[in-house]
Parts: sequence; structure tokens; C-alpha cells
Amino acid sequence: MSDTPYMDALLKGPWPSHTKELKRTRYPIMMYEEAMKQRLTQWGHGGMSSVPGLGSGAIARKSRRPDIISHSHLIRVLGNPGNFYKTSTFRKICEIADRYGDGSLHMLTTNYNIEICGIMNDDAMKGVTQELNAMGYDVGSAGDAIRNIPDCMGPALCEYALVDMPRVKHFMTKHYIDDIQYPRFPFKIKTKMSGCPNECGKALLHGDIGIIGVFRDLPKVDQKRLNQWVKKGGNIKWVCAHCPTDAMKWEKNKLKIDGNRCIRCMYCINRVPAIKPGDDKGFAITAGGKMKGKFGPMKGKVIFPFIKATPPDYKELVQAYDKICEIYDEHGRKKERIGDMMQRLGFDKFLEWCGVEVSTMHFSSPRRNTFYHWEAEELGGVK
Amino acid sequence: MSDTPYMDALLKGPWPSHTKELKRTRYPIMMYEEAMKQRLTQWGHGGMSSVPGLGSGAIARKSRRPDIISHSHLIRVLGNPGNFYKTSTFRKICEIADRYGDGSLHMLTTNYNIEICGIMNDDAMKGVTQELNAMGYDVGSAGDAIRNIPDCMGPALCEYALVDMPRVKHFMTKHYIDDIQYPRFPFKIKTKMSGCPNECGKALLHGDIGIIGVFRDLPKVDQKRLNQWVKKGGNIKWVCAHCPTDAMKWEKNKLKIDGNRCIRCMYCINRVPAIKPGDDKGFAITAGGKMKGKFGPMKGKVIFPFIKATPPDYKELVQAYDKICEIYDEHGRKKERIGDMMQRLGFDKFLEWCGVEVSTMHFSSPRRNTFYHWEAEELGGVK
Amino acid sequence: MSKVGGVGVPRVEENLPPIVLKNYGKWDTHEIVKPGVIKRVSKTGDVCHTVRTAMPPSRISVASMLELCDLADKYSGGYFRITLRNSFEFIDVDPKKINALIKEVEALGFPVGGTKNSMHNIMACPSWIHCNLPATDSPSIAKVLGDALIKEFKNHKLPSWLKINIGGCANIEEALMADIGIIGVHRDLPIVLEEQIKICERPTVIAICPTAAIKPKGEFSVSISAERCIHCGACTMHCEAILTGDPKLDGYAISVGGKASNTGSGPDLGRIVIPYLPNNPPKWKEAVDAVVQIMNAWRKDAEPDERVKEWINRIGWDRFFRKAGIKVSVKDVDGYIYGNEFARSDLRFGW
Amino acid sequence: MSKVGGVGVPRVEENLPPIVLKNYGKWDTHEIVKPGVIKRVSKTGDVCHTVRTAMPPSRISVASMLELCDLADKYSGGYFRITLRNSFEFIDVDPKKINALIKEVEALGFPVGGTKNSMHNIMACPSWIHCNLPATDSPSIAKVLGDALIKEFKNHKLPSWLKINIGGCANIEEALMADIGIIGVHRDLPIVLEEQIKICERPTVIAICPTAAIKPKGEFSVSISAERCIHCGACTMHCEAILTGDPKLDGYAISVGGKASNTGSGPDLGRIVIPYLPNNPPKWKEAVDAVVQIMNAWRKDAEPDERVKEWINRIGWDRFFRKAGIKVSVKDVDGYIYGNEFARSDLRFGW
Ligand code: SRM
Ligand code: SRM
Ligand code: SRM
Ligand code: SRM
Ligand code: SF4
Ligand code: SF4
Ligand code: SF4
Ligand code: SF4
Ligand code: SF4
Ligand code: SF4
Ligand code: SF4
Ligand code: SF4
Repeated sequence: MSDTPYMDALLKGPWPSHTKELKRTRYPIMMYEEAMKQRLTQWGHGGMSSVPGLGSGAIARKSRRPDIISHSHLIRVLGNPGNFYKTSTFRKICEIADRYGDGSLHMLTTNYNIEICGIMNDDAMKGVTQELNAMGYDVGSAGDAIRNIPDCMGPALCEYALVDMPRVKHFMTKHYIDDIQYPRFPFKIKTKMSGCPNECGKALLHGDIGIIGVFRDLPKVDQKRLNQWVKKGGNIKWVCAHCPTDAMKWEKNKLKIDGNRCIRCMYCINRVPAIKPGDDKGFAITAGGKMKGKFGPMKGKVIFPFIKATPPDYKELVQAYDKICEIYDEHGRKKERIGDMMQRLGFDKFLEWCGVEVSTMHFSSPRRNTFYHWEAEELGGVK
Repeated sequence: MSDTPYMDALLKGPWPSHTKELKRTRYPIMMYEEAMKQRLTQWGHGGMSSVPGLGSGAIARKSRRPDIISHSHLIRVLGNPGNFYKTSTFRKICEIADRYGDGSLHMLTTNYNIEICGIMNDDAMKGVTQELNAMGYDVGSAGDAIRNIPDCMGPALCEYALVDMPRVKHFMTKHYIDDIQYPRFPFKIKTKMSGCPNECGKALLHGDIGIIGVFRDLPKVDQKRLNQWVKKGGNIKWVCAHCPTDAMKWEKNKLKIDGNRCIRCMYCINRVPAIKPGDDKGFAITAGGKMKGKFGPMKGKVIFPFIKATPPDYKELVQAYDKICEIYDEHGRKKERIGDMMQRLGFDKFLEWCGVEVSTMHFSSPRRNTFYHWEAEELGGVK
Repeated sequence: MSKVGGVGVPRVEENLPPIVLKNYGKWDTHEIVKPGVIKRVSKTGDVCHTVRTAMPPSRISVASMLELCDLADKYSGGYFRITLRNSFEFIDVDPKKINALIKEVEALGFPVGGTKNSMHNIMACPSWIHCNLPATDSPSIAKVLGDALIKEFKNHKLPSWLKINIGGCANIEEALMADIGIIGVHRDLPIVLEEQIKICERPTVIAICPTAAIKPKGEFSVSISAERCIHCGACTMHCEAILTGDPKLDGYAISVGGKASNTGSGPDLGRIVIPYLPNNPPKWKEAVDAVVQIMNAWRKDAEPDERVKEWINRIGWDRFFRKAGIKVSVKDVDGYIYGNEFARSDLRFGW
Repeated sequence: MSKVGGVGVPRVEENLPPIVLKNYGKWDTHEIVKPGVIKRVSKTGDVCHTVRTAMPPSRISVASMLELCDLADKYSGGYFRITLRNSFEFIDVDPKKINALIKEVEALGFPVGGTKNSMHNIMACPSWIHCNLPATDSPSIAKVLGDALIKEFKNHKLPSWLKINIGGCANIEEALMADIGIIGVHRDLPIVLEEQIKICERPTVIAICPTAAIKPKGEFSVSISAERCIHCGACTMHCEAILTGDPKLDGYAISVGGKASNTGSGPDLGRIVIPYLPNNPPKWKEAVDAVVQIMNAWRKDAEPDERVKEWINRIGWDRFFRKAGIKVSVKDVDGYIYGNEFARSDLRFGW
């Protein structure tokens, strides 16, 4: 009889099997088998391991089963812009992973890093990093630092892209590489980016900071192309009926989009090739998405609804990003995420500190209480 | 020149003038004139005044302007069921008000009492009360007590009434008269009642306890009558288009209401005489509506979505009402309203204590965190 | 010893006009004959006409009530109602005498109207007439608004009804339940009267402050933190030695979109769209302008039968502020408790 | 001394297939040719075919990655992508060779599909493979779900797409952003290892607990209140001397209705509809049953193009629970922070 009946049970079936994968590596499979048998993880406490000379990049993991293995660390390789890879370089990463680690990879993490797993030797960390550096790759994304700044494929492959996220990712990673590699914040900062409000990057929902491409003018309609599409069977009436704000009117073979109703939701654009986003494109910046902490799961909140920013320095983007980080640096409590800090300080105060001019874009509804805090100035000098 | 220019400015114009009214009484008009002039109330601290022998019923009011008047108390007369009055008894109330007070009335308060205003003599309180008692009227509705329990006109005059609120009001007032007249709770308890979900009594929104008539089966359609109505110009298509859940289909001169969609909102019933509420009628009980306190303005929350209760003892209604009051009595902090207490204790806990079987009727959405509190039993004996 | 209390309220039957008693629970349809006049038809075939008038805000004299009683005796068999918005209703008026009644009651100063798609009676608390807590004066604001909007009260020309409620301070939530509401707003830091504070229940006062702005000071007194205070007035309410109210700073806020009914998008409290306007008696020009401005935007843009809340729901807050011509400021953002609920968590911008 | 770090990431151009580089920013339309195969057309007239496969949950061997690289060399010019759901994509495959590629890659154990109205690749965290915090095991649940739903992965027969994410504990919010999510749930009271607690940062641990369940005990240790603990695991995360995890009590919850996109009713986190199911490896029958049950209810009842969230929005929670055949319990009621936001404040019941 096999000594891994649980893992074996998961070898079969059409879905890719992780137990098959683990068995192709030097991963200590009895750690996983025992976990399934006992219904309890066999791994012990984790934490940051250090890459000598660097603040962040590795995760340490102790074992609760020294009889199987004592520990098993991993290193996080920052994912590529747009998550494009070429086999020639990637094979080298595989080679490094096999040489320094147990031959298993996490491909990719939910923050879109490559994890090189099963590193037993602390010194190996530096070797891995230097070899990666030589290839133009880098490590990071652990500890109380800015984590990897993942993006969607954007204009590289997507017709909807409003901003050039893969290049923004490259820029941001270079620009903030110190804050990525040397933890200095109250807790982690996760940035997520999407090229448009379709939000393949889920940036608003779970970015401590979210960066999303948006447009401000109306969707553009190519009426001729639209008529051709309709002739070929395109169901424009269905699309009109499903516009969330009833902004679309299809009359006399012409589509009108009501600027007083449209909320730039992307729905029609996603469905009709003849409808394209407008030309007034920019970035929206959100903050405070996260799952845990005092106030539990929170969506991000809109901080900068629309900024223009262009290469090479993406000045306005960096300013906005810096602002949020600075406030967090100054006011965040230890192990308090940005969202919880915002809730504790008050969203109004947070917006003021960000220096934004408040608009309706900042709220889903105005407040329902008159419990304003009036500043001393506003009180006419009363202390 | 008049010594009340502000009040005089408000004498003119087509809207009924309160300054005209005040001038027809012995109310100390300079108190009001001065307030407008100085833009600050001239009245001082208030509180409960006592009707000798009773716990509640009067509001004391000091003045900040002893040069004008020293104080001015008022007494709250519990409003009539359905707020119907007959002149013969009401004239007596006027006579009492004129004799004991300054001849001004608050008609009605937002909690639907009659206030007899401008009582200067503490002993008068008892006299007023006894004279009212003799007419079948009573006082109360002040202090940390159950306040007046106002209702809508209900079946007395309204075609939509699902339950008989004027009679419920009479019953509840009698049943709880001790708790109305002898304050014993952490803070006030305001009950509001509406005969149907049209909510003329705004019971859910601002009742510490709300009691509302509801029905559970579907609206009833009299197809013949409906067709007549349509023939006379009734716009059934408009109504169908505005049903909030798109539950209505008008086809082949027949109206179908989809039981899988209808949410018993009353909209169609309000607009079409041929559509009437269903037959399965009962009471919904809500709790926690209020404006001030720690958590600010709060809507009430559904506690008992549907109970049947019938005269003479309205057993299930009294049980539900008692339950909420008991929990408040036991767990409320001093000057903490029911809504704030619910929020502090946890809505889940509150529902459990109320002994209700939780259903979807209790939430607008299930929770979005897994931060459950598991009881010791549920933990399998772990302490 | 003569007992007091313990009586309760009269049975409903004691105060019902005969036709109401007879048709109790049998009403079938109603119709607004004209503004202020409601005709109800029973399944028995009986018909009952009601005539509704506005009432003076907050206080009325016994003299006027007696005059109204006289008219009730003359026109409605000695019965009347006060509605849940404090309108006065003559019940079961002979249809032939309705016009005569209207003439007489309006001559007394009580306009008839406030039904259906009109402005209804305005609710207002006592404020400066009798209360120690007000930041503004509801009755006089109600009066000037009533004067300004009397046409709407006597017409059915609004998209739906318009209910305006006014509260002199943040205690009362009537305003938040109205289509348009006005709420008194304090801005001053409460003053502690050192000499009187001894008599107060310090622990209660400290506990009642929602932001923990009140801290013990010395053996008896308390201090109030300007940085934490949100001017809610709770301390003043519960302690005679703490005073709130400042002639130069007191004012009021405007809310929109309250609704109690379960139709449409269902019940909700209103939202505050103008955080502060200054007190300016006796004309209260700012209040009148604000209400008229919002009402006109709604009237112009709403679909038939669309209440203020449903209108805003349809167009969104982005457009509400633009159409109503109201400036947005950081004061619209709830930083207190509901920051999460009310912050914007989507990119569905209505530029 | 040789420097480490400070490098950043490669420029995007370095890893783009030539056709992608050439048409960067010029893509005009796309079309799903068949499940797993996306055809993109550029304004230049260029056409690019992508073939997408599922990936094993959480870990993959270097050996398998190299095999995939071999296929990428053979079929897509040596380029590939990993999507934001960790699908593997061959970019710019010659349309004539697509079938051959599919045959080869599926032979390696990587099924092709997961586009459009199919189930997409399943996201799962490492859990029992490598983490110390899990309450359940995401990878093996992902595997059995994938096996059970492989037909849906390879078809476009669902009303809209179905995205399933799994997190081994409450740390990760992927689950709440999925159409159907699975979240590990701890129920045990954390155990304090008295001997090790000395080394910990007591103030941090005490401060991190969201319900103030952790109190100082003695000079170094802490005690945890069973009455207050909500089993969030934060203490375990931040203190080596506090352990969470119990083989008999650990399990998982099921959420529905997460959505990131701004279309329809816009983005929102999912809601938890089944508070707890027990861990039952290696078949995880309860998880498969629950997901299939919800999926089938949605499939049967949804309108075309309607995601789970929009479906629930349309029918309401009353009917969701009924149609999905899920029992309601008090555990569905948020008593923690959002009590106000999530409690029912209307009478619009869908009996
Ligand atoms: C007399 C009164 C009840 C009472 O016991 O005093 C009453 C009486 C009627 N209400 Fe009401 N409502 C009364 C206050 C209210 C209130 C409370 C308020 O205004 O402060 C509400 C809740 C308002 C809200 O939603 O914010 C209220 C929400 C309704 C509704 C639901 C409207 C909606 O938006 O869906 C209806 C149904 C309708 O009008 O279609 C309704 C319908 C009616 C009907 C048609 C019922 C009937 O068949 O008699 C009555 C005549 C309405 C009219 O004025 O044209 N009544 N009604 C109150 C008159 C107040 C006044 O003086 O103007
Ligand atoms: C007369 C009335 C206003 C009106 O326009 O009708 C009124 C008048 C006063 N209210 Fe009120 N309240 C009145 C309805 C309300 C309502 C509305 C309601 O009942 O539907 C509310 C908001 C609903 C709520 O309860 O949340 C309300 C919330 C308050 C509060 C705040 C309570 C709190 O939760 O903190 C106070 C302060 C207090 O009780 O400590 C208060 C206190 C007062 C006092 C007694 C001021 C004081 O403490 O000295 C006012 C007396 C004014 C005077 O001398 O003439 N009043 N008060 C209403 C009498 C109701 C009755 O007959 O029982
Ligand atoms: C490849 C990928 C981006 C990447 O950089 O990796 C991608 C690619 C595309 N997305 Fe996406 N989306 C990708 C993850 C997402 C996600 C995130 C997720 O699934 O975890 C979302 C947010 C999901 C959500 O709302 O919960 C997402 C929301 C969308 C939407 C909005 C859908 C909606 O409900 O309104 C569209 C537009 C559409 O499909 O109509 C879209 C459309 C597209 C298009 C059609 C864009 C294009 O023209 O190429 C791509 C093909 C879709 C397909 O799979 O059929 N993509 N897309 C991701 C593929 C994941 C996968 O392996 O399945
Ligand atoms: C690998 C990864 C899961 C995956 O399936 O991909 C992961 C794995 C771990 N996470 Fe995570 N998290 C990962 C994405 C996330 C996400 C999702 C995301 O980034 O979009 C979240 C939720 C989003 C958020 O941040 O709110 C997440 C919230 C956490 C938390 C809770 C943080 C908090 O706010 O309290 C912890 C605990 C901590 O950091 O103290 C945590 C901690 C951990 C640790 C390091 C456990 C520990 O503290 O010992 C896990 C290591 C497992 C291992 O040894 O293999 N992980 N973690 C992801 C790596 C991301 C990366 O490459 O940077
Ligand atoms: S987020 Fe927008 S730009 Fe980015 S891949 Fe998705 S649809 Fe394309
Ligand atoms: S972008 Fe959205 S809101 Fe605007 S017209 Fe298109 S579908 Fe309607
Ligand atoms: S709440 Fe209902 S029953 Fe009562 S008066 Fe209003 S419509 Fe009639
Ligand atoms: S009661 Fe409301 S939800 Fe039901 S059919 Fe009528 S309008 Fe529609
Ligand atoms: S609302 Fe405020 S100002 Fe008006 S009566 Fe009540 S406590 Fe006084
Ligand atoms: S006004 Fe309110 S917030 Fe300010 S000190 Fe008094 S109780 Fe506290
Ligand atoms: S979600 Fe929880 S169990 Fe899964 S890797 Fe992250 S910390 Fe570990
Ligand atoms: S599990 Fe969470 S709630 Fe329980 S003691 Fe630890 S930190 Fe506190």
C-alpha cells in the first residue's frame, strides 16, 4: 500500500493535480499527506527570512514535524509586467528554482509573484537573488513593505485598455524598489492595478492602493460600424435594455448615449465592437481595500477619481501614491492596514489630508448625520 | 413701534402663523421675540417635572430670562387612537388648558400627544391630570419610560389597513400604562405603528419599537374590476412598469403577479383599486430606530417579520414587545437607546435573545466576514 | 387619596363620526377631489369627504382650536382628526358644503390643501418657542417656507408629494424622514459652568459623549476636547452645567431623500446635502432659497409620480448635486461612523 | 561587496511576442473561437490566437513548467502568459496548429478552456502545502471541484462566467471577490503556549485582536476570552506562542456574489451563505455538493449573461436561499461591525 493514500486520491481526475506536481519535486510530501490525514497543517510559524543585504523578499517557514523536515523557506520573485514570460529566461528561473529550492514553484501567487519554494539554506537566498538580478529580475513583496504591484495585460493584448499598465508597473516597481525591498511601513501595502473599469486586476476591491484606468467623456459610437454589426445579428436592443442607467437609445438606426445618465461602466463597450471608450483617459486611485483587521473585509474607496499622468515620470500618479503612503507612514498603527486606519481616522479627514477637492465621486451617498467636526477656525476662534 | 418686530414679520403671509397664535395666548411672547433677536433660545434647562403621584407626564422648563418669566412647564396628554377627536370632549381639554396653562397647545407633538403648555404651578399638574382622567384621558410620555404609542387612522378611514391599529393603540396603552407612567428603562422607548407597509406612521424608520401591519400571501387581483378600471383609462402598463421587482405581467387583459418576485411593497395596491392586499395578515415588529446616540441616525431593523395576534389579549404581540423591553431593561446602559444597544451587543446576539428563528427576512444581505463567535457548545466543549 | 393616571386612552369608537364607525374596515377606494379634499368610498356604498388644512407650526392657541371646533360642529358633525403630519381634518363634510367650509376655514387663516402631489403640511418642533437645545428655529422657518410654497400646498402640480420636516437640533429625526428636511446644527464648543457642574452626574455625562470628548477635570468638573467634539449636544441635554448654543455659529443643515414607505426603492433616512446655513430670522432667506432650488430641480427633472428619493436614486448623487446647483464639500463625507457604508467603492462616475 | 536587489522588473517589451509588440495598444476586437481559444484582431489587421489552460492549484513542478515551455517554444514562439487567475496562456498560436497544441497540452494534464461563459481556472492558496494558518486546504478542494466541474470549464454553457476562489483562512479575500468562494473557518479558541509567550511582543498581540479578547496575564503571558474571540486568527499570525487550528473543528464557509467589474450593479465583495462545512479530505464531498447546488440554482434561474451577483440582486436574498436550497441561520447575521448595514430595514419581504 502507498504511504500517501490521500495524495494518491488526488492524482486522478481531469483537473491538473497538485499532488502529482509535488511528487515530481523534492517537496517533503509527507508534510502534506500527514496534514490531510490529521486534518491539520504540519507547518509551523512563518515570518520574514532575510536575504542578506536586503530587507524583504523571502518567507521563512518552520515545521511542526522535525521528523519529516525542519523548515522550508521560499523566495518571492516579482512578476513581470502584464505577466508575460519568454521561455528562454523562464527556463533559467526554473533552473535556479531547481538548484536552490525543492523544484516546486508557486506560479503565480495571488499577488502575482513567482515563488521559488523549498529553500533550505539561508545563504542560498542571496545567491538566488543575485542570479535573478543578473537576469533583470528581482525579489521582494514580503514584510511591512510595498508589495509587488501587479497589473493586467493592458494594451499589450487588450482592446479595452485605457492606460498602459504594463509600463506603469515597470515604472512603479523601479521607482519604489526601495520601499518594496526595505520594510518601513506600519504593515503591508498591496497595490493592484487594472487597465480599465472591467477590473481584471480587482484593484478597487482589494488594493490597499488601487490604480485603475478610467475615462471621463462618453463612450464613442461608430454608427456605421454599429449598423454593420446589427445587420450581422448584433442585438443592440438587448444591450440598450441592460445598460444599468438606461442611458442608451437606439432609434432610427442610430445609437444615442445620454451624457446625463451614462456612468462609464464599460458594459456596452464590452459587448459592442462599435462602441469604444472615450478619449479623456486617466487614472483613478482608490485606497483601503483589505480583508482582515479590526473592521473586517472592506472594499477600497475612491480617493483620486481622475488624474492624468504620463511617462516618463508619471508625476501626478507618484504624488498621489506618495501622499497615501505618507499618511499611512505617519498615522498607521503597528499592524493596522490602510483601510482600518482610514476608518479610525475618519474618511473625511483622510480625504482632507490627501489634499483632494471633495466631489460626489468620493461618496456613494452624502452623510446622514450632522455630527460634523468643525475646526477651531470654523468656530470663529473659539478654542 | 411694536416691541415684537420679529414676531410681527411672521404674522403676515398665507401660511398659518404661530406668532399670531402665541399672541392670542398668555405665552410670554418676549421670550420668543428675544430669541429671534438674539438668535439664541432664551429658555433654560428642561427635565421631568412631576405630577404628584405619577412618574411621568410633564416636562419642566426653566427660563434664562427671569426678567421675562421664571419657568414654563407643560403636560403631555396621550393622543387618541387614530387621532380622532370630537369637539365636545376637546372643548373641555381646551378649557383645562386655558385654566391651568397659558392657553397655548402643541397640537400634536411628533409623538402625537397634545401638549398643554405654560403651566406655572407645580400643583396644577395633578389637577390637570385628574380632570383629564375623569374624561377618560391620561398623561405620560416623558422620561425613561415607554412613550405614547401613536398609530395611523388604520381601518377607521383607510382602505389599505391590514391590522386594526386604533384598537391596538387602545389596548397597548392600557396594557403598558404603568410603564408609560413610571419610568424604569435605561432611556426612553418610542413605539410607532402603521397599519400597512405604506408606513404613514414611519414606524420602522424611527420607532425604538415599530409595529407595522403586513401581509404574507400575494396581492389579490379582481380581474373584472381591473378591466373596467383599464377601460376607464387606468394605466395598468405604467403600474406594471413601475413595480420594483417586475412582478406584474398584463397579458390578454389579465394581470398576473409573480409570487417569485413580488415583495408586497404596496405600490400596485396603492394605484389600482382592483388590487387589494392578500388575506394572510399580521404584524411585523422592528426595533432600534432613532436619531442620536453613539451610532447616530439609525433605521429600525426587522425583529419579528410576521406574527399573528388577535384581541382581546394580542398575546403574541405583547410577548414580542415584552421581549424587546426586557432585553433593553437588562442590557441597556444608562441613556443608551435600543438601537445603540443592539449595535453594541451585536444584531445576531440580539436576535437570539429575542428567541426568533432567523430567516432571510432579518437581513438585507448575509454577512461578508467569517468573524463568527462560536459558542462554547459549538466548540465541542472547549472552554 | 385620589388616584391619578392609570387610565390609558379613550376607545377609538368614542371619537368616530357615525359614518366612520359604520364603515370601519370597509373602505374600498379614495379619490382626491381637489387639493385638500379626499373622497372615500366604502364597500357599503357610503361616501365620506374629508377636508384638510395646514396648521400653524408647533403651537396653536386655545382660541383658534375653539374656532376650528366651531367649524367642525357646523360642517363635520362635531368630529375632526389631526393627521400624522399635524394637518387638521374635517371628516364627513357634506359635499355640497365643502366650498363654504373652505371659505370659512381659510378666512380663519387655515389654508386647505396638502394632499397628493402637493406640498403637505410642514412639521416643526418648538425650538426657540420653548426648548433649551435648539440650534435654529423650526417654527419660523416653517412659516416662511409655507408662505413661499403656498401655491404648491394648494395645487397638485409637483411630480409627487413634497414633505418638509424641520427639527431645531439633531435630536429629532423627522427631518431625515422627509423629502426635504432641515436640521439645526450647533458648531460651538459646549461651555462648562464650573460652579454648577458639581451637581451633575459626571459619569453619565462622560459616558454619553459619543466621541469621548469629555474627560474628568479635577474632582468634580469636566473638560471638553475641541478636537473630538462633534457638537451633538448630548452633554447639554444631560447636564445642566453644560451649555451649547452660539448666536453667531448656530445654523442648520438641509437633507433630502427621506422616505418611509416600502414602495419603489423602499424606506431610508435622508442624506445631508447642505451642511450649514446661517440663522437669519425672520426671513430665513437661505432656507427658502435652498428648499426652492432643490424643489425646482426635482420638479424639472423628475418623472411623473417620482418622489425625491426615487429621483435621486435614478440620476445618482453626481447629477443630483449638479442639477440642484449645490456645491460639494468635505462635510458631505461621513467620517464618523458610516465612513465605510457611504464612501464610494466603485468607478461608476457620472461626470 | 556584491549588491543585491534594486533592480525592479524587466521592461514589458522584453517578454512580448513580436505580434503583441507590434500591435501594442492597437487591439480592436476579440472573439472566443471555442472554449479556451481567444482570437484577437488588431486595427492593423493582425490576428493573434491565444490558448488558455487550467493550472494545478498553488504549486507546480519545475519539470511541468519546463514541459509547458517546450510546448510554448513549439507553438507560440517561446512566449507565454500567466493570467490574473493563474491560467497558462500560449500567445499567438498558428490557428492551424491549435488543435494539435490542445492535444499535446491536454495530454500533459492541462485541460484547455476557462474562457467566457465557462468555469474559469480556480484560484487557491497554499494552505496545508506550506502555510501554518489554514483552517482548510484550498488546493485539494480546488482539485476536486475542478474534477467535478471540468465539463463547465470546457464548455460555454453557463449563464455567465463562474469564478471560484478558495482561501485556506480568513486572511485572503480572493474568495469574497469570486462568484462562489470558499474560506477556511477556525472555530477553536487559540491556545497560549505559556513557555514561549515571553518572547512575543505582548502589546502588539493585545492591540491586534479586533474584539479585545486578549488580556494581559501575569507578567508575560496573555489570556484569551472565549466569550469575545471571533476566531479571526490575527493573534496566531503575529505571535509564535499562540496556536490556532483544531482537526475536529476546522472547516470552511461558502460565499457568493463577489464581483470586481463596474458593469451591472458594480463591484462588491461576496456574502457568506454557508457559515461552516467540515473538512473532509480527500473527497471534500460537502464542498463539491454546495458549489454544484448553488451553480445549478443559478444556471436554472439566471437570465442569459447574468452573473451570480446580478442574479441574486434581481431575485433577492429571500429567494436566493430558497432556490439554492440553503438553510438560513443566525450565523448569516452580521453581529460584528456591519450590523447596521446588513440588517433588514424594510418590509419588502419575498415570502
Ligand atoms: C392622514 C394620514 C394618516 C394619518 O393617520 O394621519 C395619511 C393618509 C393617507 N395616506 Fe399616508 N397619510 C399620512 C401620512 C403619511 C406619511 C407620514 C408623513 O408624511 O410624515 C407617510 C410616509 C411618507 C414617506 O414614505 O416618507 C405616508 C405614506 C403613504 C403612502 C406611501 C407613499 C409612497 O411614497 O409610496 C401612501 C400610498 C400612496 O399615496 O400611494 C399613502 C396613502 C394614504 C391614503 C391615500 C390612504 C387612504 O386611503 O386614505 C391617505 C390619503 C393621502 C393623502 O394625503 O393624499 N400614505 N402617509 C397622514 C396624512 C399626513 C398629512 O397630513 O399630510
Ligand atoms: C415636543 C417634541 C417636539 C415636537 O415637535 O413635537 C419634543 C420636544 C423635546 N424633546 Fe424630543 N420632542 C419630541 C419628539 C422627539 C422625537 C420624534 C419622535 O418622537 O418621533 C425625537 C427623535 C426620535 C428619537 O427618539 O430618537 C426626539 C428626540 C429627543 C431627544 C434625543 C434622544 C436621544 O436619543 O438622545 C431628546 C433629549 C433627551 O431625551 O435626553 C429630546 C428632548 C426634548 C425636550 C424635552 C428637550 C429637553 O430635553 O429639555 C423638548 C421639549 C421642548 C419643549 O419644551 O417644548 N428629544 N424627540 C416631541 C414630543 C414627543 C412626545 O409627545 O412624546
Ligand atoms: C487574461 C485576463 C487578464 C490578465 O491580465 O490576466 C483577462 C482577460 C480578459 N478579460 Fe478579464 N481577464 C482576466 C481576469 C478578470 C478578472 C479577475 C478574475 O477573474 O479574478 C475580472 C474581474 C471579475 C469580476 O468582475 O469579478 C475580469 C473582468 C472582465 C470583464 C468584466 C466582466 C463583468 O462582469 O462585467 C470583462 C468584460 C467582459 O467580459 O464583458 C473582461 C474582459 C476580458 C477580455 C475579453 C479582454 C480582452 O479583450 O482581451 C479578456 C478575455 C476574457 C476571457 O477570459 O474570456 N474581463 N477579468 C484575466 C483572465 C483570467 C482567467 O484566467 O480566467
Ligand atoms: C502565497 C500567498 C497566497 C496565494 O495563494 O498566492 C500568500 C501566502 C501567505 N500569506 Fe497572504 N498570501 C498571498 C496573498 C494574500 C492576499 C491576496 C492578495 O495579495 O491580493 C491577502 C489578502 C489581501 C489583503 O492583504 O488583505 C493576504 C493576506 C494575508 C494576511 C492578512 C493580512 C492582514 O491584513 O491581517 C497574512 C498575515 C500577515 O501578513 O500577518 C498573510 C500571510 C501569509 C503567509 C505569509 C502566512 C504567514 O504569515 O506565515 C502565507 C505564506 C504561505 C506559504 O508559506 O506558502 N496573508 N495574502 C499570496 C502571496 C502574495 C504575494 O506574492 O505577495
Ligand atoms: S482590466 Fe481592462 S484593460 Fe486590463 S485586461 Fe481587463 S479589460 Fe483589459
Ligand atoms: S458605459 Fe455603461 S452606463 Fe454608459 S451607456 Fe454604456 S452601458 Fe450605459
Ligand atoms: S399606514 Fe397604511 S393603513 Fe395606516 S393610514 Fe397609511 S396607508 Fe392606511
Ligand atoms: S406589491 Fe409591489 S412588488 Fe408586489 S406586485 Fe405589487 S408593485 Fe410589484
Ligand atoms: S428637536 Fe431639538 S430643538 Fe426641537 S424641540 Fe426637540 S430638542 Fe428642542
Ligand atoms: S456636544 Fe456631543 S460630542 Fe461635544 S462634548 Fe458634548 S456630548 Fe461630546
Ligand atoms: S489564505 Fe490563509 S491559509 Fe491560505 S496561504 Fe494565506 S494565510 Fe495561509
Ligand atoms: S483569534 Fe482573533 S479574536 Fe480570537 S483572540 Fe485571536 S486575535 Fe482575538
